Amino acid sequence: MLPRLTALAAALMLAGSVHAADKVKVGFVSTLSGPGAGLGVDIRDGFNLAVKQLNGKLGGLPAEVLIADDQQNPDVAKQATDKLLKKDKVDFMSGIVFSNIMLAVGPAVFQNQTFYISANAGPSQYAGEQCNPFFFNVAWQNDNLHEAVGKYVQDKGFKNVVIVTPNYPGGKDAVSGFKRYYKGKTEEIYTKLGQLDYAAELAQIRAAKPDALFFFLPGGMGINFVKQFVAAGLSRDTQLFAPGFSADEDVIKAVGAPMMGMFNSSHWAHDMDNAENKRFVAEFEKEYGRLPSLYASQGYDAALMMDAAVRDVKGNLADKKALQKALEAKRFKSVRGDFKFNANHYPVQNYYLRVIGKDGQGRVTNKTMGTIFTNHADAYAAQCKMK
Amino acid sequence: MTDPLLEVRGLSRRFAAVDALKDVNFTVAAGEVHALIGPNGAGKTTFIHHLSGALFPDAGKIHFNGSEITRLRMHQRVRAGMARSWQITNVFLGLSALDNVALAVQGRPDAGTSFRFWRPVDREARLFEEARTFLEQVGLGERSGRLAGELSHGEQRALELAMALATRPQLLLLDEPMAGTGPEESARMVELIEHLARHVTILLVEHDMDAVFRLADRISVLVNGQLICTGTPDAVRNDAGVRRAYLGDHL
Amino acid sequence: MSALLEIKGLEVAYGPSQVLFGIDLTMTEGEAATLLGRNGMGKTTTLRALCGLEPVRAGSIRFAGERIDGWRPDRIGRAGIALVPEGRQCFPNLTVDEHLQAFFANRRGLAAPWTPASIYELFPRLAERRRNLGNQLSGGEQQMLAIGRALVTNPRLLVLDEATEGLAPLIRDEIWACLDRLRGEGQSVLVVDKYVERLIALADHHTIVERGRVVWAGNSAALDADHGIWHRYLGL
Amino acid sequence: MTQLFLEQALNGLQFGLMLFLLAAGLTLVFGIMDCINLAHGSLYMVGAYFVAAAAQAADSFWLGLGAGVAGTALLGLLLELSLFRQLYRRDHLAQVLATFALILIANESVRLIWGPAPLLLNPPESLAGPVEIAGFFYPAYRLVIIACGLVVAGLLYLLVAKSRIGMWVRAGAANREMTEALGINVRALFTAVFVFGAGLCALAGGLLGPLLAVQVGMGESVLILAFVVIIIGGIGSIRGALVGALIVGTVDTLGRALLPTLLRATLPADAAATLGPALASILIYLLMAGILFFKPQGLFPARA
Amino acid sequence: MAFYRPARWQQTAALVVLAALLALPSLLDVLDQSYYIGFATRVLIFALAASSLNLVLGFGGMVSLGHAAFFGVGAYVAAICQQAGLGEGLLVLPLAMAVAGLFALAVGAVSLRTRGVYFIMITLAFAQMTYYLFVSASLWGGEDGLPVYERLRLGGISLAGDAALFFVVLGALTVTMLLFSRLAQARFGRTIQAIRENETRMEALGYPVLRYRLACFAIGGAVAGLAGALLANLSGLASPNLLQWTQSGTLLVMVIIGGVGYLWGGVVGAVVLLLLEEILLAWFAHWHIVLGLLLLAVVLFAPKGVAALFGRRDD
Repeated sequence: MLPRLTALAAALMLAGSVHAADKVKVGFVSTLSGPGAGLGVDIRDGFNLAVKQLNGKLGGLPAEVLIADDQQNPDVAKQATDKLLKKDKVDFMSGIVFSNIMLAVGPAVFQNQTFYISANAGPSQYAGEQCNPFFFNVAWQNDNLHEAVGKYVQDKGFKNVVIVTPNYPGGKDAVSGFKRYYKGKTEEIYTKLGQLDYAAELAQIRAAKPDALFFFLPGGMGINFVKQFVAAGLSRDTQLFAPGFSADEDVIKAVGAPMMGMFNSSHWAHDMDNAENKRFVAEFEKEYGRLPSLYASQGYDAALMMDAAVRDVKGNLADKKALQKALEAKRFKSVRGDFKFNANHYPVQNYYLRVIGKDGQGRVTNKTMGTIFTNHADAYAAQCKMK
Repeated sequence: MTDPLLEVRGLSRRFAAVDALKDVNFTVAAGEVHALIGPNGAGKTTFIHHLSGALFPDAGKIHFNGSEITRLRMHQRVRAGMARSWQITNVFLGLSALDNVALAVQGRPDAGTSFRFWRPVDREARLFEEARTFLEQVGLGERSGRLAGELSHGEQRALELAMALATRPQLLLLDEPMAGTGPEESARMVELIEHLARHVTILLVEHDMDAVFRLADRISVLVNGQLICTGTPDAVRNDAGVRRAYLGDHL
Repeated sequence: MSALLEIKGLEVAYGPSQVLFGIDLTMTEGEAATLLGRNGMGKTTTLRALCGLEPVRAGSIRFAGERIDGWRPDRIGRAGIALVPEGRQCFPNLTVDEHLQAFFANRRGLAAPWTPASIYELFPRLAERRRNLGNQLSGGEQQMLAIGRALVTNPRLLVLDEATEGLAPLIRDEIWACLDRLRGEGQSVLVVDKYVERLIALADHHTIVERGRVVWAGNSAALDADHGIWHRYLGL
Repeated sequence: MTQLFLEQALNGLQFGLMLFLLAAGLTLVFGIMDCINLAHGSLYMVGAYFVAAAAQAADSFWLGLGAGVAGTALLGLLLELSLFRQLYRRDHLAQVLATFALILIANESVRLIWGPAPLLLNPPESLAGPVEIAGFFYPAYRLVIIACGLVVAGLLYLLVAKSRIGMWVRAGAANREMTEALGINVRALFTAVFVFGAGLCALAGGLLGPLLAVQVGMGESVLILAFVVIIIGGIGSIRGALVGALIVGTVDTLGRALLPTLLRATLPADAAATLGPALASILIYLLMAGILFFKPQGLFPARA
Repeated sequence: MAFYRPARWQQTAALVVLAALLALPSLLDVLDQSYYIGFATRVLIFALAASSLNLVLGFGGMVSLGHAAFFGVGAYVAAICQQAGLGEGLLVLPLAMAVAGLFALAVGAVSLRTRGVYFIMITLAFAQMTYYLFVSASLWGGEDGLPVYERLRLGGISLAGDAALFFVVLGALTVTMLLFSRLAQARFGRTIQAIRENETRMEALGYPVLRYRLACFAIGGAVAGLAGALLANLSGLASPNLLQWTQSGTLLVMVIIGGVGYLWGGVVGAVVLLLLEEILLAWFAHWHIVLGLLLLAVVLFAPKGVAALFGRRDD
């Protein structure tokens, strides 16, 4: 059975190397329902916006984007992915928000020799020992934003920090990322993933009397946490810090004024001053009636990245080597300004400090305050031995 | 006199605020037919439940065949040689009469373990042969293939008896075997019990006084959870306390 | 004068097995009647069918001029039939007082209806235990409560199933005395019990059932006269 | 430490009271009609959605709450009349299947109508902040929830313990047949209880909406908790539901807050950090298994 | 309800279906639809899991709402073994069964002391506890679950190919169904069926009821563990989601749809439910509404399940 399949695959490759494909199929599996839906929806909308701006084409070929909802459930994601790979035979995959789902889906994608352009999930495994030629991350490595916050909190001389994160691997990564640059005293509070009521944790925080609080609570968790944090009166004595995605436009829209004064780190902001970004923000607002979040910017970049690579190989999608080279070359203009790919296919880029306040029109939104890291790479790249 | 087969000492049980059984002392001698009578609600069924292990007493002890069984569970008592029938017919209505009795045979320790997973029971001829003999004993030999649910009420009662017998008991607890049977069926049941009494000791709870006085060697009378009298049928018939409390204001 | 209760050809079955094969029974207002027979002969089933607790397979039940078979039990209860069931069936989670308060109703607008207070006069022992839960009473007290609970609905017909069963002689006497008094006040009662002598004194009319059929019916004098009937059908 | 304890006690009370609102209807439906209603959590979800939608439309939280509760009660009425009446007579398995089906339908319908993303429901502006009590700040809105919960629990207590309807309900729970024979229309009473339970679900959903999130699937996790509550309390007992809810609320909250601290003091930090949340989340199930082991009918069995 | 006795036509039909399934992978390959090999494998695995619940629920009369715990534990045993480098199926699969079976034995020993609704709820409670334990066990991936990077080998032959795994699963299901069919006719099966009908009566015939129930519960747990181990290999992941109570609910739904206590009930239910999902989902994103309505229809109009339409249990 196995040799036959390989033979089939080889035959297909051979055929592909002669003829350019007549269209590009993208499998887009993302979290589109449940508490984490806002994230997936933004990535999708950003991605679709780019495809629309490219007249429904990627690299000049008609693009077909097949969208599936993973319900934030690895098993569901796995099934959807299998179907996209084996039944629909997609050329690229993208869309996954959560690292645990990425890790569940990754092996099947790589085994199938399909390129995965991650618009968000950046697990340390794929940055380090398990780095893979078929995996690219156009956003970040998971730890990066936490590292940036840690650096800033350290530099500002805070002494007593409470960290709140869900009790799951992503949360543990956040803690280690933060502590890689912050060396003061910490108390860590772990919550259930998907927890929505933080009364017990807030009481603990009150008892600990920290001068700063760093939290990493993805999706709806963060929204609830900030609301309840402020409602409990804790914001009077404690400065809030978060990675950018816990303080982005989607969260601000849900929470509103209570978020004012919160510091966060990001590699992108909607007020960044470059032509691509201005166009992107304007078009996104026009299309969807809301400010884009950084997830949207990442989805947008992912589509641009595919577009550039397909154009580079002149539509010959079967030549995997050439396609990999084209992707690594990063021949597109990102909305966050210039960055490049490290050997592990993760970006090397700047990270900025943002604070939430009112803009000129009186809207509560992020304002970029300065740069924390310049050309920052992740901590795992050294362990990557890319084949 | 030899040791009694069943001996109950100081058995008491309370439900909420009601004393269901109060300090009951009671014996059944090997070989006798012992009837337990008393008005509805006097505690007879509760008493039987305590003997069979469906309920456990607050105080008191039960000895059977020389060893204490007060805390043994129901199946352990059956294996020790005590079988019972129910006031309300309690057979497997969806199974044939033969399957019902075969189940009883299969449950006996000497029939081997039931932790057998491969060989279909239908091929274990020995079980069914033996089951058939018990059905014949109660006069259901002709009806073995019928579903128990299709049998008449009296036949179901007989089937239940056959199941109890198939456990090869030393003591048979019969809880109102005549309940709901018509006159002809009652007569047949009395004959059947007379026939069984030659092989096995019987404790009979019954309302049908004709049957009780005909079958019993000794009678005990339970009223309001207390045993007020034990004796031969004549002694009980003439006991003033029994007359007043049970046999009624009209005798 | 039309009958208060008229049961004609009543048949009831539990699944495939039929229990009643045509029961007939008629009562007039203010009358006391009994239903006699050995255990398992269908007395309780007849009463349950009367109260709507068993589906009627054939025959009819008329009460106060209306055909009530097929009615739901609560409608029959509100029409004026109150059951004192076999085994008392007091509510374990209601106090004595609640048993009486909850079901008190004077649907016929009687001038002197039964009220919780008048029940306490009837059974002073209940008054002492008004705060106790239904399962914290002795058998006799439960029986009194079951009667009281039925009486406060101020029924046109009171139905008692084995109300003296399993009681100590003294308590039993108290129940009989109570029934005598109700009878004296013109309350219609339908009684199932074993104590034929007391029933002859209490009631006007008697019906004996045997295996789901009426085998004898007549007045107290006729029943008193023929002890052969007692022996044949009641096992006495 | 005492302040932490006090605050956690308040939190536990708040959580417990909301659980009580959910468990009250469930335990009655379960106890009286002997009907396992897995879709009870869906009524909570639908209630929250109704409240959120109505609050948005009316631009007033309190109006929305009223409308949402009424709407859910109406939905409960329709469900009872059309489906549940058929289910009461069926075995538990059929009830599990049918109400599981209702969960699927409810979740998917909500997704169809309101989309997959959570709905926003904000508390009234005036209650968004903290108030100072006994020397520390506590969210005003949580105090309101506690107050609402106490009022409803009190009213419910009066209704069940003191009113005639309550007596009928209790009597119906203990012995349906006898209650009917005494002239009470238990069927209509059941309908009323079901509708009332649905209303309480919506009330809990609406009150918790601003605190948590109005989202698909919110009913399932809370359903399990409500079941734990009524099993601990004894099925069919309102008093049991209240005690069970407060126990679960307090144990869960205190467990989450104190267990990690406790474990940190006794175990290495790493082990404590993992074990703490694990133990805290299974604490109430351990509690339930323990209670069932010693009192197989729960703390306040409704049937003797 | 009567004892299970196999109907000849059902055996014939099973053989025909088996033969068809043996040819399925090659057929799908030819049609260039090899994705459906994985799908078919998934269906068969759930058929196995649902059948194991059917043994407990349908034959043993124990309404367990915690069966997913054993399913999930089996998956984790496989994933843990395979991550530790133990990839021989002849060792891993029996080990998964043993661990899941022993776990079921322990859960059953406590739960079977309760009755009715309380049993339903206490099995649910144990499943929830297991779920939260695995969610918190960072050693085993916590919330993320434990990936299976390399599939099992069976007697040295790798199951990396979808068809190979399919055949193994088919074999496991075939053997299990044969065993269940025999078991149901043998003394043990009769004993548990009679206990389902009337527990007290069996106790009064001298049967130690608890012991038989416990054994039945443990066998069901072990087979669920086998299904879990196979699923972990198919999907490449043992995740805590497998242990969630909704998973138990899904298995229950499969059994009820298929027919409680009919030998093929679990299989039929799994096939019907998963096929419905596959078909309806393609047509209508909100297919759960349709599914819910179908389930309601089953409850109201076909209370004995789909398998009941094809023959009585006592044929």
